[in-house]
Formats: sequence, C-alpha cells, structure tokens
Amino acid sequence: MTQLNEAVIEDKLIFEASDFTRKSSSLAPDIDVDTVAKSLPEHLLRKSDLQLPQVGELQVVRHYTSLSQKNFSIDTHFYPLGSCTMKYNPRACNTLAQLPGFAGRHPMAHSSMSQGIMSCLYDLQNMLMEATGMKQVSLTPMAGAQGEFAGVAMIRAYHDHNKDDARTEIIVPDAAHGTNPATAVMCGYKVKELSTNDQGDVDIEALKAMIGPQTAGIMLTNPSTLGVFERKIKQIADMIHEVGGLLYYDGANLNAILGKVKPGDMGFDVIHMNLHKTFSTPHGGGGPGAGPVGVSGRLQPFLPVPMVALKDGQYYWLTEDELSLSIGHLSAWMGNAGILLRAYIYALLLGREGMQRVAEFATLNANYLLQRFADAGFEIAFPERRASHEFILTLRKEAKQYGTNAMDFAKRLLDYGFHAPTTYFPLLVPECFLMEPTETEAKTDLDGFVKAMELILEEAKESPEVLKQAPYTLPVRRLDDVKAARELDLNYYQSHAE
Amino acid sequence: MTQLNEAVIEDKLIFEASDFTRKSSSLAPDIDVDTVAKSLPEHLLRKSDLQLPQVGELQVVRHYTSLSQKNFSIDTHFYPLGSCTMKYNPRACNTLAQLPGFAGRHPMAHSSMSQGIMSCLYDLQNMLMEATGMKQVSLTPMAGAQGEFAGVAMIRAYHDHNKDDARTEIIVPDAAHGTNPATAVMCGYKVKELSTNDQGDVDIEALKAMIGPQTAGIMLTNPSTLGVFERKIKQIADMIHEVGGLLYYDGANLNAILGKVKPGDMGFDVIHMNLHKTFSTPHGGGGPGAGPVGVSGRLQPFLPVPMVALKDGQYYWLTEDELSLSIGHLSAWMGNAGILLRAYIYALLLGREGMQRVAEFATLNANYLLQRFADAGFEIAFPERRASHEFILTLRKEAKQYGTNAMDFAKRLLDYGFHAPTTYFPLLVPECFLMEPTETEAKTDLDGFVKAMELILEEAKESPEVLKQAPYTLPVRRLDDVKAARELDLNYYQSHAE
Amino acid sequence: MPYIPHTSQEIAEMLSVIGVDSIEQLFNEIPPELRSDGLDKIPSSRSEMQVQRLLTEKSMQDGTPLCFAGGGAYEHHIPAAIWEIATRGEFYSAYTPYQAEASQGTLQVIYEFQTMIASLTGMDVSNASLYDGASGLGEAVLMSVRANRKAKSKRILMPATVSSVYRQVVETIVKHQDITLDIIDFDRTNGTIDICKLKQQSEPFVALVIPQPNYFGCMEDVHSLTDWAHEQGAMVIGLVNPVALALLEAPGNWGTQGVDIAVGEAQPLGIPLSSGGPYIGFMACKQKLVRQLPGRIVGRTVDLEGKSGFSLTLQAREQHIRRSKATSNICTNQGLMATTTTLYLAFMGRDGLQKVAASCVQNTQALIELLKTSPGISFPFGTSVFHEFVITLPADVEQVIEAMAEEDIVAGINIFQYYAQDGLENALLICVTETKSTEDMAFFADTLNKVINDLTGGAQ
Amino acid sequence: MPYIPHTSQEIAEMLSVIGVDSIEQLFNEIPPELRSDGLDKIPSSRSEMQVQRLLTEKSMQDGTPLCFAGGGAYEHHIPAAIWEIATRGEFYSAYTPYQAEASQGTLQVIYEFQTMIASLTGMDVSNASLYDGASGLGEAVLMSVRANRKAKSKRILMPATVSSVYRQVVETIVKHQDITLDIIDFDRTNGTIDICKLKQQSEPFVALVIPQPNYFGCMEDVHSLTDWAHEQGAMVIGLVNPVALALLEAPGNWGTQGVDIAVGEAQPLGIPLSSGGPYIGFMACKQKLVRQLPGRIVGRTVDLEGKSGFSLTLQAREQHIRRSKATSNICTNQGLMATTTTLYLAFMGRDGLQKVAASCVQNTQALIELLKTSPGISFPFGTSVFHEFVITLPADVEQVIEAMAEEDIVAGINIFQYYAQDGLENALLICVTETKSTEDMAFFADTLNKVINDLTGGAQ
Ligand SMILES: Cc1ncc(COP(=O)(O)O)c(C=O)c1O
Ligand SMILES: Cc1ncc(COP(=O)(O)O)c(C=O)c1O
Repeated sequence: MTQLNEAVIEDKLIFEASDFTRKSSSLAPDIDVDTVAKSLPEHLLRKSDLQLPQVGELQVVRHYTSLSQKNFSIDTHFYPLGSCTMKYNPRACNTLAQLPGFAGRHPMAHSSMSQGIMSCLYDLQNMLMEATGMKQVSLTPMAGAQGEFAGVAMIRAYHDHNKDDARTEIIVPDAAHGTNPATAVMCGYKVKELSTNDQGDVDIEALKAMIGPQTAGIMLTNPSTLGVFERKIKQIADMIHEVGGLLYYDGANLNAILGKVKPGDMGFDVIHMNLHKTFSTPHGGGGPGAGPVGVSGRLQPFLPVPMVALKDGQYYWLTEDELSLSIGHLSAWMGNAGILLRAYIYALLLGREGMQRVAEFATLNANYLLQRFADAGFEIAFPERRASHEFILTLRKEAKQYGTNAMDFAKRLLDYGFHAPTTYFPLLVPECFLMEPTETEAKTDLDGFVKAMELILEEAKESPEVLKQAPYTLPVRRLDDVKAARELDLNYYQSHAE
Repeated sequence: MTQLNEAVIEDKLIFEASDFTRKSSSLAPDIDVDTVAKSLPEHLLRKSDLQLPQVGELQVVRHYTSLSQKNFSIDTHFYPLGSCTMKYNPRACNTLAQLPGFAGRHPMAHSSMSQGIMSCLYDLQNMLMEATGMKQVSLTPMAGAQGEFAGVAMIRAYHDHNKDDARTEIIVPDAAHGTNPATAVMCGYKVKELSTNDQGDVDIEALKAMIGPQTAGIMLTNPSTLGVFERKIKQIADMIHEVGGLLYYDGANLNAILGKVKPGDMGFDVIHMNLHKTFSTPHGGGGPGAGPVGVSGRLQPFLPVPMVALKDGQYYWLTEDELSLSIGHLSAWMGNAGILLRAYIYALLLGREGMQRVAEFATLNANYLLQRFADAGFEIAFPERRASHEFILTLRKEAKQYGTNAMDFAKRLLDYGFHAPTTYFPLLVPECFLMEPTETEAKTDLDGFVKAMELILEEAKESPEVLKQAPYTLPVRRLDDVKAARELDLNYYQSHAE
Repeated sequence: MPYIPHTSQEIAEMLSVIGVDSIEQLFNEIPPELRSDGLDKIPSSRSEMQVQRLLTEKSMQDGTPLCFAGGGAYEHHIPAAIWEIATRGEFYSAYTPYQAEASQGTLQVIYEFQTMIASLTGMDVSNASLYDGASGLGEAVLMSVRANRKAKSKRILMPATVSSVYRQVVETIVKHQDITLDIIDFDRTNGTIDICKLKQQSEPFVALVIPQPNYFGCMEDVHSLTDWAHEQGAMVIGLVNPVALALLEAPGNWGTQGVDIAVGEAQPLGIPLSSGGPYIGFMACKQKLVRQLPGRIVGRTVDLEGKSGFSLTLQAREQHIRRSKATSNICTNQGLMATTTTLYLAFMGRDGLQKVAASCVQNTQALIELLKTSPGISFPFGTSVFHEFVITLPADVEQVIEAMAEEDIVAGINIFQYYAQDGLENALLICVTETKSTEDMAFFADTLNKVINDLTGGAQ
Repeated sequence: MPYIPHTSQEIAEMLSVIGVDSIEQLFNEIPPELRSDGLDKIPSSRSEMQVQRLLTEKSMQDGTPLCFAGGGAYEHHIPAAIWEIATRGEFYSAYTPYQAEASQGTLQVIYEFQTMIASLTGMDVSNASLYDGASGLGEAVLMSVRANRKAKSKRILMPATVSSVYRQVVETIVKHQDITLDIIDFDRTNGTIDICKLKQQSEPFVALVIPQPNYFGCMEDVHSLTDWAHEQGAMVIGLVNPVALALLEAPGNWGTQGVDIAVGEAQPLGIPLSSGGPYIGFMACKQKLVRQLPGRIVGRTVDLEGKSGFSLTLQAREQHIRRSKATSNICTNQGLMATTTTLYLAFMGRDGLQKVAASCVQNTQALIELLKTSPGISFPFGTSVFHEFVITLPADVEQVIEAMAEEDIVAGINIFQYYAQDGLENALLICVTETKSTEDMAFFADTLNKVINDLTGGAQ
C-alpha cells in the first residue's frame, strides 16, 4: 500500500534534462557569438560539438539543491571519520572570507593593493609558528599531501645542499597514511617500512636495525594514526639525528595536541599541518585543503615560496629572489589563499584559550567514547593505552562469529543517522573502525552513537543479513564497487553515446 | 528486515537539546551580566525565568539544517499552488539586497546618506506605474492584505473628503480571496457578496440589483481567482462609476496579464500588487511580502506615506507634510524595504522584454496543463473558458465515485514529489484544485505532474485507501488537524511544563 | 529567454495540444480595446552581471556610516550562520505551510518561535508573526477592543512615550472602527508616563499601552501602571523591546496579573536594519485570549501513526475561512523573519541574549559618561536608561545631524520634530548597542563636540 | 566555551566513566618534559562580532580596483546562485565521499563534473580535480613519463609560451624524478612557439606541452604541433583555458589524433580570484591512459536493487591503497571547487559559455583598438589574441603598474620580469573579460595614456 508507483520521477543527471535548443539564461552577456568567432583564426575554431547541458535556471537550482540533500555532512550528521577531524565549521569563516575585497583580489595585484590579505597571512604564519613550536612557516602547500611533498623536498634539499647524497631512504611506519610513502617516492626516495609493536608504538629495535648513513629521514605522526601517543618520540628523534637523518611530522593529527605539546619540542625538523582538519576549513566533499609547513632553523632556507614578510610597516612577498635555496613554487601563487583566510578567521575566533580547549575536549570525547564502547563489549585495538583524539575498535570477533564485517557495521550505521568511522585504516588492524569524535560533539550525540552501535551489535547476533544488506534508508542501497571498477562509466556522454 | 530499531533518534525540538548550564557560544560579547544589571532599577529587573534554549552552535546548525530539509519549496519541488505564484526566485535578488550598504542602512539615516536605496525605490515606483497603468504608486504596504487595506482606506478617504458619507457598502464577489471582505470590514464597511455565473463571470444582473448611492466600491481581481478573465470588466466599471462608487483591483493575479492589459486601462481606480508573487520576492514560508498600491488621479492625494520623490537630482521622502490628505503611515518606515529592493532587482533582470514573457508563458503553461488534464479525464471547472495563469479542476466526481476527496489527491501528490495545488479555494467550486504552474516551469515537469495525477486517479479507482492514508514518504504521515485545534499545544514550555 | 525554460519545439507541441496557433491567441478573451500597448517606460532587460554592478554601486554610494540611531530599529551583531541557514532554498522559497506534511521544517520552526516569544514575554501563547512592531501595536489595539466587547468605550490610552511613528500607524489602522486613541502626557523630569495625569482619567477605557523601555530609552514603572489599569477594568498592552527583556521583567509578570497582550518589534533579534524592513511584529497573549489573536498560529499534533508533527491551527479565526468576520485581514506575514528570529535566539541562547543586553547598557552608560562633559549638552530625563537616551543640544538638531553625517556618523534621531510642543527643543535620541567599541564612542563624542563648537561658533 | 558544547555536569560524568579525575590526566602518556608552556603569542579569543569588524576592515583596506590582470587567474562574472548552492552545508561540510551511499550528492556532482570536463576538452575521461592548473601541469608531466615507460628519455619539451610561474611549479614537482624540462623558444614576431626551433629537436622526448591560448594570449597552431609531436612518437599535453574552449577547438581534436592529456585551470568557471586560491586543476585523458590518471575518479554503478548510483572507483591507483606505488600522493583535492565549476557550467550552459568567450574576445579587441592610438605603445606580437595581449611601454613597466594602482586599476602583469632576456622590454600583459564595460576600457586607456605621459614627461 505504501509503495509508490514505478513512475515516480527518478533523479536525473543534469544532461538528461538538457536540450540544446533551450536558451534561457540571464547569466550570459548578450552578444552574437558567430560574428565574434569570425574574428578568430578559422582553423583554430571549435568544430567539435560542445556538449554542455542547456537547462533552465530553476531546473538547475532544483537539481543541485536536491542533490545536496543526499549528502551526510557535519552540518547535518555526527561524522566521526577518524583522522579527518570533522568538527564544527563556523559560518563566519566562510562569509568573511568571501567579502568582495578578499574574493575580488587578483593574485598579481600590486602588493600596495594587497596589504589587507597579506596582513592576515602574516599573522597566520606567526600563529602557526607559536602553535607548533617551529621557527618559520610557509603557507603555500595546498593540502596535507603537498605539505608532505614540500617537507620531504626540503629534507632532500638540505642533504643535497650538504652534498650528502648517499641518503636515499625515508623510513615510514606501517601505520602511516598512504600519502607518506607516496610522497617519499615523488621526492625520489626509497621507502623503508617500519613496524609497530602491540602497544601501537614504533618498534625501536626494528628502527635501530634500519637506520644509518643511507637514512634521509623518518616520517611520523604523533599521536599516530593508531590513536596513541608515541611515548619514545625523544629517543627516536635522537636516534635519527645521530645518524644524520631528519624528522618529518605529519600534522594531520594536530588536533590531539594543540596547546599541549609542540612538534618542535618533540624534536621534529619539519612538519605540515592540515588546516582543513585542525583549523576547521571546509572539507567541501573532498577539498580544498591547506597544508602549511613549519621548519626548524636548519631547514629555514629551503622553505617553499612565496611567504609574507614585513618591512617598515609594509607587507611584501618573500620569493626566491631572497630565498635562493627555496625548493620553489608549489602553486601558481599563494596556494589556497582563501582557505588560509578561513583558517585565520577560525584561529582568531578560537584564540589562545580556544586552542587549548581543542585538544582537551577532543581527547575527552575520544576517551569517553572508547570507554563506552569497551563497556558495551566491543574490542578496543589498544586497550591499555589512552586514546588521543581518536581510537581504534576492531570488529574481527564480530566478523568471525556473525559474518558481519566492519563495512557491514559501517553501512548499517548510516541507517541510524550516523556517518561511519574510517574503516579498514590503518591497514594493520583487522576489521577496524578508526573513530574521531572531535571536540565539538555533545555528550548526547556520543551516547546516541554508542546506542546505535549496541543496537547494530544486537542485529548482528540475531539477523546478520540485516547488516549485510544495509543501508536501507538512503537514496541508494549498497553500491556495487566491483562493477564500478570493472565496467568503467566515468563520463555520461561517452557511456550513453546513444 | 529493512525496519530500523525503534531507538533511532527522533527529531527533537531545540528546547529538548537545551541545558541551562551550557555556555558555548562565540556569538555574544564577553561581559559580566550581573554587574551591569545592578545599574538598572532593581524592581524592574527580570525575576521570572528566561527560558531560551542553551544549545551548542554545531547542534543548532544541525537542528535547523535538518529541519529545512523537511520542507517542499520552489527550489526543490514543482509547487503549483494556485493564486500563490510560486515561480523561480533568482538568487541574485537576495545576495544583492543583502549587500552591506543596503542591509546596514538605518531607516532614520539622513536622506543625504540614503540616495542609493532611495533611487532604487523611486525607479521601482515608476516601473510599477508603467506596468499597471496607474498614475502613482506608493510602495509602503507590507503585503497584499495591507495593500488592500490601504486601497479601501483610500476609497473611504475619498468619499469622506467629498462628504459622501452614505456610502457604507463594499461589493465583493463570492469567489474573492478572504482578505477582500476582511479588509472591507477593517475599513468600516459592510460587505455585499456578489455571485458568479456558471462561466465564472460576475453576475451582472445581481450586480445591478445591489449598487446605488450606498455603494462605496467593488473589489475585483481580473483574472479572477476562478482563473478566468472577466470579459465585461468595462461594463462593470461603468456601472460602478455611474453610481459614484470606485473600483478596487486585487493584484494578486497580475502575473496573468503583465504587459498584456493594464488595470488602469480596465477602469480601476486603485490596485494593490503582490510583489512576492508577480515580482518573485521570496515567500519565505509565509512571508514577508510587499503590497504596493497604485491609484488613478483622483485617489492620488490619499496615498499612504512615505513615498520617494526627486527634486534637483536629490531623492527625498514624501510625507504627510506634503500630502496632507494621505491615509497615513502603515508601518514605522518604508514597509518591507528589503523586499522592495528584491523586486526591483528582479524587475531589472526581467526588463521590458522579460515582463512581456511572464504573462505569455504563465498562460501557456496553464492552458497546456488544463488541456492535458481534460484529456486525462479530469473535470475542468470552466471548460469553455481560456485559462488565465491558473485554472480550476474539480474532483467532485472522484469524491462521489471513489470516496477520495481533493485533500486525498493533494496528500498523495506529495508522495509523488509534487506540492499540491491550492485546495478548497475558491469556496464555490466543490472539491477543487486551483492550479498555477507559473512561467518558469519546464514542459517536462508539467508532463510529470500530469502523469502523477493520472497514476493517482488509477489508485483512486483501484484502491482508494492508498489515497486516504497518504502521504507515506514524508517526514510525517497525515496529521490530525482536529486534535491540533481541540487540544491546543502552541508553546513547548507550557504544554510540557511537566 | 531568461527564466523561461521552453524550447521552441516544446512551445509548438504545447500550442498544438491546446489547439491554438500562437501564444497570442490565448489572450483572446481579453477585449481587444483593453489590450496594452507595451511597457515602453520599463528599461530593457539586463544580465545578472550588469545588475550586480549597478546594485553594488548603489549600495556603496552612501558609505557605511557608524550608526547611533535607534528609535525602533536597532543595530546588533547578526551571527553569520543565521542568514546562511534562513536563506537555504527550503526555507527561503517555500510558501505558507498549507500542506503541513510537506512543510514540517517551517512549521516546527514557527512552533519554536512561538515558544520563544512566549518565554521571552512571559505570556502563554504567541502567534506566528505580524508585519512589524508598529502595525502589530495596531493589531493589539484592535484585539483589545474585540476581546472587550462589553466595554463601555472604545478608548485606548496611548502614552506619548510610545514612538510617535508607532502612534501614527496605529491611528491609520484603527481609525475606521470608532476607536479613539487618547494621548497620555509624559513627565518632563524623567521622561516616563505622567502618572498623575494618567490617574486623572475618569472616563472608561478599553486598554492602556505601556512601552518598556519607552521611546526615550527610559524605563516605565510597569508594575504599578499594569495594576492600576487592571483595577480600572481595562486591559494592558505591553509594548516591549525583546533584547531588553533579557534583563527587564517580562510583561507576563508586570504587576500582580501581568499584561493581557504583549507586542513588539523583533527586528533586534537577528534582522538587519535594511532601511526599515522587512522586520517582524510579534504578539503574545494570555491563553484565554487566544481565539482573538490575529495571524497564523502553529500547533503541535500527531500523525495517523501517532508521531508528533505540526500544522497551522485555529484557522477559523482567519480571513480565508471566516472572511468578513475574521480577527484580521492578515494573510502573508513575516515567516522568514520568524525563522531568522528563531535562529538568532537559538544561537545566542539565554546567556547570549543577556550578554547582548548587558553590553548595550554598559556601552550606553559609557557614552553618557563621555557626553556629560560636553559643554552645552543636557540630559532632560536623567540617565537611567536601557540603550537609548535623549540629549538636548545647544545648536539646531537637524544641522547637527547633517554635520555628523558628513563625518559618516548617523548621530541619532531628531525627536524635536515629534515633541516640538513638549519643550524638547533640539532633542536628539541616541542609541548605543553592543556593536560600538570604545573607539567608536570616543569618535562620536569628539565629533559631536566639534560639530557643536563649529555651529555655535565656539560659544559652548 | 566557544564551540565546546559540554556542560560541567557532562564533563564530570564523562570523566567518571573514563575513570580519571581531570581532563589533564588524559594527557599523562605525554612525557612531561615535552609538555608545552602555552600559546602566549596567540591573541586571546575574540567574539564573532569583533572578528567580523576586523576582517571587514581588512577586506576594504585595499579598495576594489578595476582588474585588467589575467595570466592564469581571470575575473569573470560569477552567478549568485553558484556559491549559494555550493556553500550549502551538505556540500560545504562533507568529507571525501568514502561512504558512497551517504554521499550521492557529492558523487553525482563529480560524475557530472568529469563529464563536463571531458566534453569541454574533447577527451574520454576526466578525474575529480587536482590542486590547481600549475601543479596539474606537473602531474600531467609525471603522468606522461609514467605512461611512456619505454621512452628513451625523460625529457619534456616545455614552450616558453607557457606561463613562467607554471614552469617553475612543474620544475619543483618533477625535479626529483630525473625529468628534464627543455624550454622551447618563442617566435619574436607572433608570440607563439618557434616551430623552426622546435623541429630542430633531434633528441627523443616524452611529451610536448602545448598551451592554448598561450601566456601571451596568442593562439598556437595546435593542429600541426600535435601532429608533429605524435610523429616523433611523443605524447602531447594540452594546457588549455576552459572558457576559450567554447570557441577554440578542443584538445581532443587537435591534429589527427588529439592530445593524450589535457590539463588546465578551471578557476575561470565560477571561482573568485581570491588572491590565487582555492582554484582547481582539471585533467582529462584518453581512455587508454585512465589507470595512469592521478587523483580521485567517480564511476557510475548500481546498488543491490539495480538502481543507478555513484562511487569512488579505480582507487587501486591511489596512495591510500597503492601507497608507495601510487600514481600520485594527492589525497585531499579541490572537491568544493569541482562542485562550483559544475554549477557554473550547468547554469551557463553551452550557449552561455560561448557568449562569455565571445564577449571576452570582443572586449579585448575593443581595448586594443583604443590602445592602438596611444603614443609609444606597441604590440610586439600583433593583435590576434583571445582575451589577453602584450604591449610594450615607453616607460618603466613597474612604475606604470604602480601609477595605475594609484588610480585603482590593476593594469596587468609585468612580464618583462620573466622575459627580460627575450627582449620584451617593459612588456605588460593585459586581460579583458566580459566584466569590463565600454566605460571601463575607456578609463583604462585614458589613465594609461596619462600615466605614460607623466612618466615620460610628455615625450610620447
Ligand atoms: C594522517 C594523515 N596524513 C596525511 C594526510 C593527507 O592530507 P591531505 O588529505 O590534506 O592531502 C591525511 C589526510 O587524510 C592524514 O589523515
Ligand atoms: C487573490 C488574492 N488576494 C489577496 C491576497 C492577499 O495577499 P497577501 O497574502 O500578500 O496579504 C492573496 C494572497 O494569497 C490572493 O491570492
């Protein structure tokens, strides 16, 4: 009875609503295209069809407004995606960054016409230096991975500058994010994988065995992606420095320690930060990010350009003209300037006091959630450790006993109105959930989340099929990823040629 | 299997998420309230509890973002609500009206600091004069009903001014909108209801019988709310004028005739416009609107103030100082100025050409829809007439044969993703649907709508219960309006005191 | 064709379904002699880019002055999230929630709005909004007359401490129904209702209006006024500023019984100044008067599965059902502004609103302190105020305002124009909210001193 | 506590569940000697109101100049609806769509983005975005080397008509992988690749980069260049401006086979200038190269009921699966910008984009006509351009730019600094898009003439 007749209008692709004879927009200038085209060299003109959709404006608004409603997001759902730091994103950060004076500024406008934005970036450089305990910060990398690239490139530039060209290896723990080894390779290094012990710490003996004059450096994040703090960090730093290597800090997990401990004090030579995590710039369904790098004194000459400097009350761009050893430019101008601006605004709103609270409440929420899950009978990956801002739960028991794996739990959580935690990462914990509640979630939401997991556990015991077929309440049921990869359909016009 | 466990978090009221001990906002100034309160007279201070919710910012964002998703709206759905003119609302109208220079202007700022906004309002006055064929326009009424009030008050002021105080009656057709008779009463008039003939025209004989020296005026809309054009309008105007009465034009249906025929040319003495309909300012879930009035020469002295005038290149406010016969002020300042601004922007975007098209395509869409419904076997209320921008379908046959009334069809339409047309208005057509597609809907959407109605008709025949229980796919099932009115619950804290 | 999505092929198909040759033919029921000859005086259509440029220029044409005017429209900080959420298409482009099941978003928001307004005013029930504070006061007067049909008069006592523009609007709205507004004079020494003159009223009256704080920024002695009016068998209409209610007693608790109707302008709660509108009138009343309330009302109910939901209720009071016997002709109201107000109060919370109110008081006191030392300025009503106060100037107030405008300051409101016969010569009404910094106030005071000095040739 | 929703009662309950006495105790695994001594140099927190005021002032500090600079970042009209929709919380605050079922909005948008980019470039497949055009070109170079493992060299032919900043970025990105960029000189008379010098290349190379239009605004002879490179057994990377592609042939159709990889900056499609970012690199390629594409890719598939849906696919190329063997280290990309671009193209449509492009060409020609009469200005490469052109000035270009800035004009880009050794003395690169009115162009020309006159003491 409650079913709808099959004719209910399915959501279309914008191309399916298009008709090339439609001319309905108020958005384009009024001009005769053909006449103008005649003034261009004939043989370079477009002869091939330009297949862009022609749809009425109202219909476009409806299409994308409706599509947006199919997303989970931090503005609508609890989103405990581990290592991704999905926290509250104050709206003022966006509205202020879009002020015409900021949005309209051309990157090549003379610096005399750019003092406003430059002062913001300069202040941000300083705040990030203070927050991380590094000597200098360059804001230009456009995401964490580009920050990593900049960092490892600086390590390489440093060794090259010292003519120390035997250093061909970068050490990366097995728990590390995939960007770490991928970056090392882009910088021309061989990757040595370092194992983790059963407490989630780096295996010091293994480390000892792999370092030497060939070691360019090590890439760590602390707390690690296992959600625990590497307690022997000082010893590791000393070991690496002793053999002439440098330490790279992957700052994706900075949320856990903001104001509590600084990477500079742990002995790191270079770090990147993910401002789209710790400083809450929008994730935007996959980006943009911002991945500033900070360095200790010895890497300062190699920082990527441009940076902002201040002389006689005027801000100016610091470029390779003054930093001749710089690893160079990573983007045409100042990276994701508009995102940096949002991070700056967020930093001003938080202030010193707010930053202190970030780590405190992120950690409180994570440890509370950990304990609640432990009490509910779930297996914690590192039960003897404190959680940092995130922690790992393993569902291997459930997988074995009920045949319901981590993905099944994840999909069923969606039905209960919660975004799933990160699944199957880090790779070394079987059937794992990496959970990061962040500081901006209320206790009631954490309790609701635990309750949902308890209910799903019940379902797993009683009718595992329910989980395996989940989700049920979303715009689509479980999707066939295998088909997606085997029968590639990446382009509407190509796949639907006729 | 697909059911969710009962524990899924129900949508709460904001009050249920509140905790008075929470202090989480970045939005308030940092100040010690108690100290300041001491500087105010003690006996006037608030002793009673201030029950406003204390909720975290993220939680507030989530609450209202999620609530918004429970609405149908023009940005998400076809919304053929007759007489409401739910058409495309270009976003630029909103973003430009919110520019700081407009949004931040205090209404009492000196006119030397207000030339920008005043020039917009002045231009709008002129454009509306041209569009309606009236001699002068005052923008101040804040919605259609207030425009009606202003209009009838002017009629009264006119007769009063002429010492013609025997005129105590206003004639209103039975098909008229409820605001018409309600307004007449607010202006101290008795309402005489005029009947309609079976072609949807005013019953001229009945009219003849009721007019005389007691007639202050008549309120008409043309096309009427029956969706047809009153063909004898000139004759009616002459009849009323002959007995010394005036003609009021309810401009809610202006969309039907914009650029095609002007109320001034039909013989009307005073009109109001609903800019939130014809000029597409946002309906906002119930308002705000804007209901400017236009008048012929004889009512000009009575227009409500303020208006904008121009002298020596400077705009200034025209008030009762210069218009001593004005009916006065209807709002503290210039009515819904920000809405007027949106209408002005829309008018600029449409321009002369665009305004011509409004009526053309609104009429095309309505007549097409009418014909499609006729072809599909639905009964049209006035089958021999052209539709204007809207038309009426009566479901009395279906109600009788299948026991499914207009409300059942309406609710079932929601399941199919279409907002229902206006139901049970005008009151004189049984089981009616007043449908207004507007000019901005695409043919494919009209076709989809017809298809849905056809399917529902099938359902009505085969299993009327499906309709009677609809909707099924919305956030709530059919609501109990009787209970709502009987067991009044209008205030959370009062109804849930404990 | 901007905004018209039809292709020529579609137009042809549609015409053929209808059975006509041209769109023009669809207008053939309109008598030809009435047909319009076009819209020549309306400019040709412009692209969004052109309109954006034009409007941006117009918006910047008058600068962004520092605003010290109040008088019914107040500058407060508006949290960014509010308008971002309120202008989401689903709120912004929905109609009045006639189909409740498809409008639960708007309906729940309004139910929350009603609850918040009732809490703020200390009343039982609130409606879903009226146009603005001034017309709302008009509706309140009409309501008091309706609710009091047995009353011997249709006389309303209207203090002169109510904004004169408000009084004008009320006059416009109620004058056709034989209602009279009798103005109650104010006490020249403290700027509040003259209690002695009030108590001399011997004729019966329907209701007394009490503003709090009043137009001069002064606080009325609401408790004794309320009790006095009730003793006379009349109703009390409280006209209140919603921000002030964070610190000042709610009208529902004035005197021993509280007022009967509370009304006011909710613009201070998250709505931009925007040249005077769109704003939003709010109105709340005692439970027993609910059937006399004008405007829409949302009620909580259940669906056929027993799940809680919301719908428009008590519609039998309204014009679309009751027609000529309706409580008011209002139809379209200020729904989006009700949404905004609800968002504002939800984001600020009780704490936040109290802090805003306290900050207004503190800043106002600070500016008063600065001006106390200004030569020639006096404070006719003393300085016990909420966030507005009156000063009288030793120079022509209009000239002062103009000279301040030259310095990009909206100096306040010339109230001499309204109270000329009350001896408030060259009086200026000044408002200071939480938006003003210490530097802003110093700049105001310095500029004012300079302006006065210039105008008086240094005589002060 | 801004953004922290915990009440003190809740904190106490949570600590007790955890079994610790204080939040501080949760940090007890951090060696005490490492603990930080605070964040003293970071300013104290400010309210949203204070930050709004500060940032508003900073944003206005430099005015809103008339912008005639391009060089990789272009001012176009951005329809209002785009950012209103793109910043809806559901798009703005979602993460990478790892849970496909809960991210169909973003995923479908990106699928549509890929389709639009593929259409625009005439290629088979597109990825979901790269950081920006410059780094995208770096990725394209890496991709061509990966795809051509059998090639005898790692040499890339990089014309000097590619933006010098782009070339610098590519250098930074590729230099650790033994890739060499050989710069191909340009023809001094027409500002395009010097075909003679190019054809003298005798050593093998992996790929030729072809910009269209090039950095000088001139149009390269893309067909013969593409065919020539293919004949040499090399790949072709087309570096294109997406607006220009509305009128100019798509790289997929250059020469007989089309390019192998098309890459560029999509900022002109609805993204504000915003001091250089966030922008968005796009990349499309032939089907056979799809497994070498860096970055995310969305595919269409079905759910277990056969309903169509979307998910991230070909993830085995990416760093989170393939780790050190990934096609790139890119993870977070420019998703929101892909959404914006998609919205822009959907709103403008084919017609709209063509009109924007035509308007750019027309306006550019108009300014050129005006400047032709300016004494002392010359056009080293002629005037057959898309929407940018080079002039040489009879005065110091940096001084001219500064003097124009005084008049609130961004005059263009000093390209003398990049091409000093190429004889482009005092060359200025000027861009004119559809945003410039006739008055704007006249103002530009007049001001430039005046400035030159001032600087040369009227010698011109
Ligand atoms: C631990 C870790 N390192 C590095 C990265 C890469 O950062 P980005 O995605 O900004 O490139 C991430 C992001 O997911 C991460 O979680
Ligand atoms: C025919 C008609 N007249 C008058 C009105 C009243 O206008 P408003 O709602 O703007 O007060 C309406 C609006 O619904 C209407 O449709």
